Amino acid sequence: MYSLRPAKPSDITAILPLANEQGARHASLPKTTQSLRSFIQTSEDSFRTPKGLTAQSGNYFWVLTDQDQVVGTIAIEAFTGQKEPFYSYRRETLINASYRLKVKQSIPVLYQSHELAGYSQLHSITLASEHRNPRAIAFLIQGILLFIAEHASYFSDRLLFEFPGFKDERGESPLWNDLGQHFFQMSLKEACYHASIEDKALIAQLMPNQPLYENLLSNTTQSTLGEPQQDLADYYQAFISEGFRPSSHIDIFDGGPCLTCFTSSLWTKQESARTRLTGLPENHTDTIAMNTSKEHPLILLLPQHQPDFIQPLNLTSKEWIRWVTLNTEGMSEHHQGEGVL
Amino acid sequence: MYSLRPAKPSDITAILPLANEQGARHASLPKTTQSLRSFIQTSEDSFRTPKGLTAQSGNYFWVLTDQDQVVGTIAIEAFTGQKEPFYSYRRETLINASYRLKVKQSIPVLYQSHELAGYSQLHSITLASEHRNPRAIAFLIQGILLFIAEHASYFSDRLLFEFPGFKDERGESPLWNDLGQHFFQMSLKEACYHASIEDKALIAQLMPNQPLYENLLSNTTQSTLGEPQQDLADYYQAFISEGFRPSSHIDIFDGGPCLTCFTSSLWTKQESARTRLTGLPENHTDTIAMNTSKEHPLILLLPQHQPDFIQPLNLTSKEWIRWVTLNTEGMSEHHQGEGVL
Amino acid sequence: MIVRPIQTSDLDALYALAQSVGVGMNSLPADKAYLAKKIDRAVQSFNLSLPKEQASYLFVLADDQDRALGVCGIEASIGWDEPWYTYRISQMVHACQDINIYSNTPTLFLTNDQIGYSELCSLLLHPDARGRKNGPLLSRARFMFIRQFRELFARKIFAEMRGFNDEQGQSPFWDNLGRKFFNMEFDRIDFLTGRGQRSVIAELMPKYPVYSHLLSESARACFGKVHPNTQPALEMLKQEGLRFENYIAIFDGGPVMEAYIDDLRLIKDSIVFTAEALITDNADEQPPILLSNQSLEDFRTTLSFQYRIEGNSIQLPAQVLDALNLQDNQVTVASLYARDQSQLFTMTG
Amino acid sequence: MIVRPIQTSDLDALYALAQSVGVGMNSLPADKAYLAKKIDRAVQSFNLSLPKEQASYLFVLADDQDRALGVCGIEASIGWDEPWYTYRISQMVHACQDINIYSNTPTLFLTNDQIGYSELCSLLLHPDARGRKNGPLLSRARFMFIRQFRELFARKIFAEMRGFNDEQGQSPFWDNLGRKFFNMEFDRIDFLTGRGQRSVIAELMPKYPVYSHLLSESARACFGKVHPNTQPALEMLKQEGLRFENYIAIFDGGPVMEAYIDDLRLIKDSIVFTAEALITDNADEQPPILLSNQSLEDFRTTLSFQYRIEGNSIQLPAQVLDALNLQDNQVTVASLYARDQSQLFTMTG
Repeated sequence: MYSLRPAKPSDITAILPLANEQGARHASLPKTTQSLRSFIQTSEDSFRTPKGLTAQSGNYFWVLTDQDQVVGTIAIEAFTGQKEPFYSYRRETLINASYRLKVKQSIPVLYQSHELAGYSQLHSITLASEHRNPRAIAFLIQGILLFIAEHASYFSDRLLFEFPGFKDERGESPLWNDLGQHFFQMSLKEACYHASIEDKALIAQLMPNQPLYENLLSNTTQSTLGEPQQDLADYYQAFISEGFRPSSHIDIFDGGPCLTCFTSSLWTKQESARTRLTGLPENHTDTIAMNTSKEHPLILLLPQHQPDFIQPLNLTSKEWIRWVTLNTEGMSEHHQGEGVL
Repeated sequence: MYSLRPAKPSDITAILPLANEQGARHASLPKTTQSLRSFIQTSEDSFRTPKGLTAQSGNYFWVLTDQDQVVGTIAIEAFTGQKEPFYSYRRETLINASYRLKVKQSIPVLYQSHELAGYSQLHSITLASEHRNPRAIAFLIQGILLFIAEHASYFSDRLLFEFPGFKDERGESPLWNDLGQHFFQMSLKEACYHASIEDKALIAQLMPNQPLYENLLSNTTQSTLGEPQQDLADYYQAFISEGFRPSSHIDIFDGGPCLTCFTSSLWTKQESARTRLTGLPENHTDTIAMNTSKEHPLILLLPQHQPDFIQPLNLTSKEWIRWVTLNTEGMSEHHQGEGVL
Repeated sequence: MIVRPIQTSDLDALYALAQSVGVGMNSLPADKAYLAKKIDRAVQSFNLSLPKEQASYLFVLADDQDRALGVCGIEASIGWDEPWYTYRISQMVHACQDINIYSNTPTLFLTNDQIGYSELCSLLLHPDARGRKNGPLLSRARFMFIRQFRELFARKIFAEMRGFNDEQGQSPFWDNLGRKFFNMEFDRIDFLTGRGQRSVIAELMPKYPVYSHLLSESARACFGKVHPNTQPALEMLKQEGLRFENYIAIFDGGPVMEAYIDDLRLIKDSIVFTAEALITDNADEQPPILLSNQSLEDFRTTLSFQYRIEGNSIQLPAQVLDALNLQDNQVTVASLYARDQSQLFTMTG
Repeated sequence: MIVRPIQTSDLDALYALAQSVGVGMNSLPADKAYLAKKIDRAVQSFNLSLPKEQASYLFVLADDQDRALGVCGIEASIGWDEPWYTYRISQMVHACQDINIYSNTPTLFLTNDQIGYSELCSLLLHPDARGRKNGPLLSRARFMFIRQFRELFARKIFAEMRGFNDEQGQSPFWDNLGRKFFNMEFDRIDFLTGRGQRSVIAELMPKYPVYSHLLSESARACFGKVHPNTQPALEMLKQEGLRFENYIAIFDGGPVMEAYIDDLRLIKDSIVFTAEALITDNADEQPPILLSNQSLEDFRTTLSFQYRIEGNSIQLPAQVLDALNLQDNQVTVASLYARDQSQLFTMTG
């Protein structure tokens, strides 16, 4: 049975291989024991933040477990851009027109932007390869959104996920090869790594500051800007089902779409219900259930007709729980081939 | 009794003084007999556009009459930015940060933008001074929105109104004095005039193209960018009541707020009803009623308990009408001092 | 051969000259009305009846029958009626010392920095007149004129050189940059700029800086590169002291060559002598020298291969003196080539 | 008085010199460890053991007891370890011919255009040593060194001059531009730039072009304007051939003076003579000349007011010859001032 709970220091050994998996990007997930320890410390402090105290810097780090084995991770940064600017490219179209020459042409431009500050950002999503199936993917994302729905006052009214961008047949990002590579003189992966472990001064120093004309980028880049990485369709669908949509912003490194959504319009928020423990209706479909504790949350995926979930939720009778139906609509029925996020 | 109907060539004499009133801006309203004639011609063509033919360049010009006297005007351009780029400044905030120097500062920037293309734009609003009261103002704006609600397929799903910007005690625009004046070497009024009669090449040639740091503008300008002109509160309220909100765009000349709204969320759209002529309930409050003709529309403001409106609406029994309550909420109760839009 | 101010009567000859070249000579299109206007402006300029911002001096190379076989010009001060655009190549360094990363990206910035400069332009020599140093005479005669009437010109002078394009007339620079902003063939751009639509087109060029590494290698190779046919003209300008200062033409990337006028070799080092008749007309040929009279409206520049210098006077063959049409026996002298200059100096002692 | 390469033993004297000036001399802060490093780098540079990108040549003015009373320096090639920023003032014209409107707005563009240039820097003269042409000797000695070892330097050289600030040390340029992007007092900026934080600060400066008309009049007046105390140094550089080419310092707007090294007066016009002893040591004083030996590590430059030139040799007083410590009797000579140059030439004749 899948469950989600706050990461603990004792999870580090299990997290390390997930964080360091070949091909993975998730720049914000620490890769070493020491940095993971520090991240978990921050996370534990965040879960403990008492009600009423608006912790603008909370960062909540979760593990997905299956039969008590850690098989995935996910995290929420409560508010982006607090300590350092949050970088993205904003796409806009300028019009190049001359009445005399009878010319009118659209010129798309990328502007360096810090506009995606103040969002709650999902990040550091990993999943062990044998669990890359619609149920686990949907549960991972929906579960965390259920937590946000329940504890909305700790989070922004807007949510963000930087979805990985299009990759060519060699697994490389055309935008990075056109642009970032030239200024950073390193691979996309190295750049993501540096941008995550060092302060964002690196980006301020190395990224070009001037507006960029898209029509000067390579044709491949132009046609794939803002497109999601191709082998992550189920993840993408999970966000779309929740109401996330590509914004006019893209990732500065790989051109991936910045998916955004109002917290209030999340599918999981709108479809979920709060109920007394005794009042949960019998589930005829997979159901996500969560206790309402901020400090010690536990989120379970209850298979159909699951009879008893009081024990794992660690509740006494008549306490509140929040629950929602698992939504795998639009996801692939066959579970192979989902790539590394 | 106020009514709104398409402008006719015979209205020109009555429109001229409204268009040329001292202090008025409404750049898009022609100021001469000849140009008015051409505008009315375009408008009549637009009203005649048959269903199914999406006329992306429609421009509908209306007159407000009181007892058959023309006392005001309003117009709708069906889609902005069709023939020429639509210019605005987009406001965005960059973050200037150095970890080493312990510095973090917000730097607001103005970008020349053509993003407000494809909106339906209200414009050319005038009102004779003795009619600048909440009822007339609300009717003028609501009446036209009722028409848009009824004939939505001819218009964009997004609406725009460029509200005049803040003016200082001499009636001058601080943004214009800081910026436009330097490049155009003329008054704001002259610039608006040129920009309306000539093609937009003027703006392309004279306006600065580079992003502008707001913090380099004068203090007055910085503190009033995006603020509406002060003596137009009732007009502003009329738009706000309908659901219009300031966007992140401002007028390039006077820094006035670009008010935008989704057509679907217009108060008038949501509150209006369609009914058979015989079925209109007795009105206990001022009511706007409109026939549903695209080519020969007529919009009436029916005072409370108005018994008979069949005659002016030019309908036979059992035809459809659309009606909505007049909404003057939040407008001043005393009608003095409303400025020239 | 002499170089003299253009006259109204030169119109037919100028038209013939313009016809003799193809595309790419965009300041002298084969358009008679347009050329007539140009001549008219030049005539008014030599009369000093135009303000500096409008003055344009055109000269012709004339043979013994006073037939115009070449033309060259100087704009006194450009960029006033309409903006004159160039791209400046600036360096943009991005560096992070912590991880030892350093990149330098030449970047194109659209500027109007040449405003108020004088411009060398419209150089055109009829194929029949090539050889016997007619080309060098024609192109350098302008510097002699500037030397004489320095106050008519600006502090700096420049020449925008024709950029590289291939055998098919395609400009890689245009194809990779300008064309992406409005899809027009290069030869049409060339045509329009010759018809005074230069600034209309320039207004469509990208206003934000362009990082050069986003352009193709072939486009970048055009930065400051001249058309092969223009190479000799480029060499001439370099010898005379003009330099490439990182400005390029916005359409084809050709170099903008510039200098402070007072730094130009021919301005600095030309010397005024008293002219005298050369006694032995069959003296040896020497390195050619440039000679000008002191007149504005009847300005003349010619070459001499025979001369003798003694103190402040120079002896010249009769036909040279004749060609110069001196009013006062004062003649301005400079060696034709920079490499011969020291020789002239040592002769003067 | 001679000018010679700095030595490790000059540290105390250099520290005393740095202490003798206040704020505004940010390349030589009174910080002993920092200065020791600078000296070490200079010593290594004179040993030719550093690549050009790191080489920095420091010289001292030394009296008869070899006490250092002044210092001056040349960076061989700047901008490699960290970016060197300047603002370029470019012209931005906006015009509409139809309605006859024309505006020209000087606009500041952040660039790194000086990358790879040589830089004149760190000029500092002890108050006790002023007079008797010591200042002109110290500042110009660098050009004599460059003349001798031309290959150690770049194609272009520049000097960033201290910009205007008022009696209270306030810079109107900083207050109106930089400060709006991060609120820091100018003297703190000055301090940080002297401690190698220059590029960290520069990274916070505005990256988009700045239309100058948006700045206050007092800020615009600072474009290319030097501090009154720096006026003499500016005049000196102008005389030697450096020019203001529309680059200004990003912090205070002071002018960046630049030139092609080969165009500098002292490079072009200095002459190598064979040195001989001056017979009559009590000869009349003449306009002073600069003299250098041909050695790199034992480079010496000094002045002489007495000399006699005959053909390819120059006669000099015994103590001058002594000061130059010649190895091979070859001495490089130039007049101290540009205005005296022709005199020197005619003497050589």
